[in-house]
Amino acid sequence: MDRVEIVKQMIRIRMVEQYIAARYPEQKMRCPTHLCLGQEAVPAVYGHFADEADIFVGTCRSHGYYLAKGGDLTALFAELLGKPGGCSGGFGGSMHIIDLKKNFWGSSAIVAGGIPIAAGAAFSLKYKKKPGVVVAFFGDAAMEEGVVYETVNFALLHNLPIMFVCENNGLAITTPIELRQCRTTLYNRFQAMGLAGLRVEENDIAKLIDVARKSYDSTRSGLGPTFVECRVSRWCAHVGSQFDGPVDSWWKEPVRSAARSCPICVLMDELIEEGKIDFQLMRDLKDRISEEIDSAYRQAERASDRARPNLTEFVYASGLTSELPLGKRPIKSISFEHTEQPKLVNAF
Amino acid sequence: MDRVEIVKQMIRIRMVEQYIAARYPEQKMRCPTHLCLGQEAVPAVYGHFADEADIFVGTCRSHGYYLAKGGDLTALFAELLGKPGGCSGGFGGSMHIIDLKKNFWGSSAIVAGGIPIAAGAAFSLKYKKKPGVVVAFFGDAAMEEGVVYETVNFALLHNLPIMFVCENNGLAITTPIELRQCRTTLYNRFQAMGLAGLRVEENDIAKLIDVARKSYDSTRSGLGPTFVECRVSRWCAHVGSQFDGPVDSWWKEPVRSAARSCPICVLMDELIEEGKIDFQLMRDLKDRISEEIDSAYRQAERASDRARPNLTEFVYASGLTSELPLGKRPIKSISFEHTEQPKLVNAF
Amino acid sequence: MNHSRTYAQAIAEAGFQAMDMDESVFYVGQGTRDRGYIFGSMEKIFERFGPDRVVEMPISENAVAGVCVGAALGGLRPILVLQRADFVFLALDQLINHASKFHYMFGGRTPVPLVVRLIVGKGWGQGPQHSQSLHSMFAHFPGLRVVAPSEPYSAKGLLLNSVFCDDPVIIVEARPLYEITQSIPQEPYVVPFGRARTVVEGEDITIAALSFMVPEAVQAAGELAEAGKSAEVIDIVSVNPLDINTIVASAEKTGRLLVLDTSWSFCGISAELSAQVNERLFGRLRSPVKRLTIPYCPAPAACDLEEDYYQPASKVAECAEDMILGVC
Amino acid sequence: MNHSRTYAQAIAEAGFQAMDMDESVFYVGQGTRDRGYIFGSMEKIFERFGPDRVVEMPISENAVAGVCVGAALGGLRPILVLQRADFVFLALDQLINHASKFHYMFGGRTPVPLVVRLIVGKGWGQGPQHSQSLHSMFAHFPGLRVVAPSEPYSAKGLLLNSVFCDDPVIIVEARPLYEITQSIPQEPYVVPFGRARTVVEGEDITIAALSFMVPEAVQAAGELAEAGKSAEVIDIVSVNPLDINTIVASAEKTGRLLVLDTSWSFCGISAELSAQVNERLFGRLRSPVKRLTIPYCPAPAACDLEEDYYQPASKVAECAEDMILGVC
Ligand SMILES: Cc1ncc(C[n+]2csc(CCOP(=O)(O)OP(=O)(O)O)c2C)c(N)n1
Ligand SMILES: Cc1ncc(C[n+]2csc(CCOP(=O)(O)OP(=O)(O)O)c2C)c(N)n1
Ligand SMILES: [Mg+2]
Ligand SMILES: [Mg+2]
Repeated sequence: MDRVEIVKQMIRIRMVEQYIAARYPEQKMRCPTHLCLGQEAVPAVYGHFADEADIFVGTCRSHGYYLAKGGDLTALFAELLGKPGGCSGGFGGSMHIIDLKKNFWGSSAIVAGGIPIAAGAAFSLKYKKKPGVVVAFFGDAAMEEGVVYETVNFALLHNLPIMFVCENNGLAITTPIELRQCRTTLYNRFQAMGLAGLRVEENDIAKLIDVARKSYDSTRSGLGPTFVECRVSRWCAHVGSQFDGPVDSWWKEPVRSAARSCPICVLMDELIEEGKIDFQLMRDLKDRISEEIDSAYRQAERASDRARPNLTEFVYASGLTSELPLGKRPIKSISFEHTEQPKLVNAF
Repeated sequence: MDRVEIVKQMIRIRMVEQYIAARYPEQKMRCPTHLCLGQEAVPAVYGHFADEADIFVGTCRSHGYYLAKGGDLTALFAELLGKPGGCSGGFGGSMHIIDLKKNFWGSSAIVAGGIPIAAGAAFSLKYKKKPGVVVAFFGDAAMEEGVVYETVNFALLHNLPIMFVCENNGLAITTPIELRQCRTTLYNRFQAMGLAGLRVEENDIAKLIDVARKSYDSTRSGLGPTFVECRVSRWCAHVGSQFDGPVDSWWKEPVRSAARSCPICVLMDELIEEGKIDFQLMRDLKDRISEEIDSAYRQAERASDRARPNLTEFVYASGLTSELPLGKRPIKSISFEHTEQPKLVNAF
Repeated sequence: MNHSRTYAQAIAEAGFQAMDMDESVFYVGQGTRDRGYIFGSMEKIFERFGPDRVVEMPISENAVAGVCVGAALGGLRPILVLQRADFVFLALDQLINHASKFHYMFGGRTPVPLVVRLIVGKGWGQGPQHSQSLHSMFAHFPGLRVVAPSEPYSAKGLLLNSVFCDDPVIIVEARPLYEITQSIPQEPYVVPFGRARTVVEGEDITIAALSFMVPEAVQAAGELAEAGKSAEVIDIVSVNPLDINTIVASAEKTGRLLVLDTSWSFCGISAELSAQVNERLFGRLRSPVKRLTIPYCPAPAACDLEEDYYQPASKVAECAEDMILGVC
Repeated sequence: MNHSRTYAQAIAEAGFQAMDMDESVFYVGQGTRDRGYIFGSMEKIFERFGPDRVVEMPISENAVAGVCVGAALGGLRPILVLQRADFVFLALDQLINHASKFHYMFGGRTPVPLVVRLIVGKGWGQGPQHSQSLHSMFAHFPGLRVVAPSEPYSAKGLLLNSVFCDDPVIIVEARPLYEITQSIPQEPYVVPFGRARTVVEGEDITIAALSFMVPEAVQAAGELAEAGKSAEVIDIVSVNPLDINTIVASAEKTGRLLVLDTSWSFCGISAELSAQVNERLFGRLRSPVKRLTIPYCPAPAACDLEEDYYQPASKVAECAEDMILGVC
């Protein structure tokens, strides 16, 4: 574990989101865009501990998860710009991003929609006896959708390699959790199903790191699902480019009191105190990331547009006639004789 | 509370179900029929404590709940026989029964389908400041449907007058609960939402009575939802007329060991020991109920058939033009002036 | 007395007046306290009627729809609003297996007065999960009424008609119509179900459209007029029941029918209209009934793809002209 | 080599062979261990392949459908079976908002091979919540394939074709067909999507039908033959894609088309067929296209009502004869 790497990833995510926010009003990125300003810690920490084989599944607010899993930045920008070179070919926009090479298995704009899909991904790992675990990210509102309880039951029943990670920012669009849920404590919601759950308070990065590592260890070692509620604050409007958190305090005025609410400042403080980093290092980092972002965006922007849009090419993946995998196994095993009529006890 | 009344109701439900089972092979009751043989205690006890104003909502296995709430027996038989005089006009069959006069607000053949509807009924009571509570009955399989968690959250959030009662017979059709749920203990499933839950073991009728009464008291006094898991055994096939429990032991051979698994025998034993009833009384009761059932069935059978079936008469409840309830309130209150354009912060 | 109202304001006015007239009417939705007021369509309602009658919903579409069914059984008149129609898939068990069937399956014992407002997104990369127009899907199932108003007058009158009717009603609204302005009565009034609306009269072709395709059709009629062709534009308004007589009468007069839809043509209302008109006017049409709808693919996000996805007035005019000239 | 198989056994055989050929195929359903084997359609499958590949599902349709989507992304080929089609409403968010759109919305990055078997109930008072035939609803949405086999041969070949295709497929089966017997190849084979099947050749009228209306159509053709009329019966088989060419060719030959459907006509496949055939054969039909389907109401339970609800061969024959005689 390397907290310096983690803080760097947080900064990178922060800067990408700020960059998008800054250029969104140009109206070239024409899609509903949900930024994760203020919520960089969870993606960065979970991304840090993820192996290549591990799989992330996201929500409509997925830039952070995508980047933390190694998702291609140029392809992300290209997607926001609607380019054919976008990570989803321009068909998805910000809410529907994917990078299969990096095992980021997509994001859904339906609240909780990705959760059972993540469990299915975990099922496929177990079924194929493949290494890796799946991390399903979701917000507090997803805890209101019945499918999350259904999925947790299924995952426990099958002891699937899946980690449920809820970023509780207390908001669904602009509705506070108190108006939506009978209890605002989420971490223990599945205890009676046998899934203990843990909570990490806002900006307790050390705890977050500890809990994330233990979750990975536990799930990787075959102990099945884990659930973590991470308290966070969203600094931006639900959708679009408005925000008002202390986004720049980590490098502009890290000692300002507002900085205390910034997860990046909190972790940086710790690392500076320990002598692991200094401000100069961070400022250099900022410049490097800035360059990376600028160049990725420029590359995405310059990438060719569709010559002639073909709207329907991706509706179906295959044609009308399937090929049977005959020969994969000895043909004799295919012969199948019914010996008796089944008795229909369940005839309605 | 009168345990004699309760045992009488249990016996009546038992006998109705046996009667249906006996005549089902005649193929005059032509609909999927889910009997509650072995599961008479919960309907009888909850029915006993219900006031007229209280509302029951059932499942596809609802004969017991319907009868315990005072639902009309002849109309039930007529429904099974598909007669126009059936409680649902013959349109529903055994799975869709209703008796609004007795506040039995219908049953759904979709697992857990009735649960949010029951919450809506409770919402209407609270909204209209009407007395009464709603009892939502469901089976263990309903605990697998996400909608039950959604509904419990909603009911708690709004402090609705609703009692959730789960009859856990450990089966969904023929699949044991162990294959479907990560934990077979259900009563504590909503604890983290703030709904404690209680469990009643099979045939612990005294406890069932105690818990039911306390639930009614609590919910009636405005303390909101309650949840009870009642362990029970289903003696019949999931659907249809087959069964194999000691259905007749309570009056034929009450001292046989099988009788120990019969909820009626258990309660009768207690009452006999206390001198509240004797066998003669019970045998007389049996004859009286037998007569009631026979006569109800005959009446239902003799009731007229549809002269000319009109398939579409009940598709819609009203015509194409609605009447506004003008005059219900002073017209001046209707005038409505927009003073400013709403600001669309949430414009996507 | 009339006043000028946007589509959003007309809906807000109808909701406000319905709640004011009858205490059994209540609203449930997500974002009811947001100062955006569901794109303006619930302006002032929370402020006036408060939390008991304006229920902020958990993100639990299925349970909330079921609660509405139960509340309707209890004599209330719920209005459920979903900010995007696409979310309603989560609630279809309650709406189709329950709400649409209860009155029937209980032999007429109980009505289920219940309104679901579904807002259809369009453009700015809303994409596949935020742009679906689901009127045809709902209309396939008996027991529901389905309407899709295209202008403030219908939007207000249909919402009032829906709230005070005793059946479950699906209202398909379109976000791109929300800013359209019209002079409408201040007073409450109803627009009955089952009435199409002749928006433009014409002789050469009938263009039947609904929702956000109505303005395109009207614009197309203008373009056609410039080219010396006369198109009759009919706003379908009510998908179920369908006002087939109005459309048949118009198609009989013009001899040609072009149907526009905001959803896919396959098994959609455009197919139904074509089937019924062809049956009723067999041998009396001058050219085959044509359908112009979104292509058979989900909504893409990129704006060049989006532009291709939706049919603008110019394409409508082109298609109508081809039909009139007999080249298609 | 051929052998005689019921519809249920043909489906069981296809499932068995698919799982045997490819370990990435797995089954999920409710009642997979029941000795009824889902009305016989999964006979021997659990015994042979065991609990890892035959997953007994919790009664959680939405999550289980989502698990299938995720498993498909992971390279597996799930077959999800629901004992009644009606339960699928609970899973539509996953099937329509996700499965049908993923390949598209991620720009072709990932296929979603996934089969959903839906069994439609009919008769014995199954009633409103256990009798819905949902092929038209699914066919409205791009991204899915939708088939409705009427006989063992198609049932087996289509299931195999579906399992090894890379798109989500909805198979609409009908409980009343489960006991129909036919001689079919023992070996695995595929029936491609998009192929209608001419079951009876004839000259005077084309009757297009699907699922349990095909046997009725065939019987009606027999009755018509006795009356000296010659009907061509076409089994639609594939709802999406529709084999419109076969049906158009037949209707062109006979000049008349009667469409039978197991679901409602409104916005259904019968409307789609009528619309397309009318467009393609404009001015060349001898009589208007007619549709004979269940009436526009939920399925009632009582058996006299049920009898009226479904259209028997005699009614089909009567309607066809009227069309031929030109009296309707
Ligand atoms: C099923 C569904 N219902 C409603 C919405 C509308 N919606 C979009 S995002 C959102 C709030 C999500 O809140 P949360 O899950 O806490 O994530 P956050 O936005 O806070 O990151 C809602 C309600 C949706 N997308 N899907
Ligand atoms: C949504 C849904 N899925 C599946 C079914 C099929 N089904 C009918 S009854 C039943 C089992 C119900 O079990 P439980 O809720 O425990 O009630 P019980 O039959 O034990 O009384 C199932 C799975 C259904 N009716 N609805
Ligand atoms: Mg949130
Ligand atoms: Mg059970």
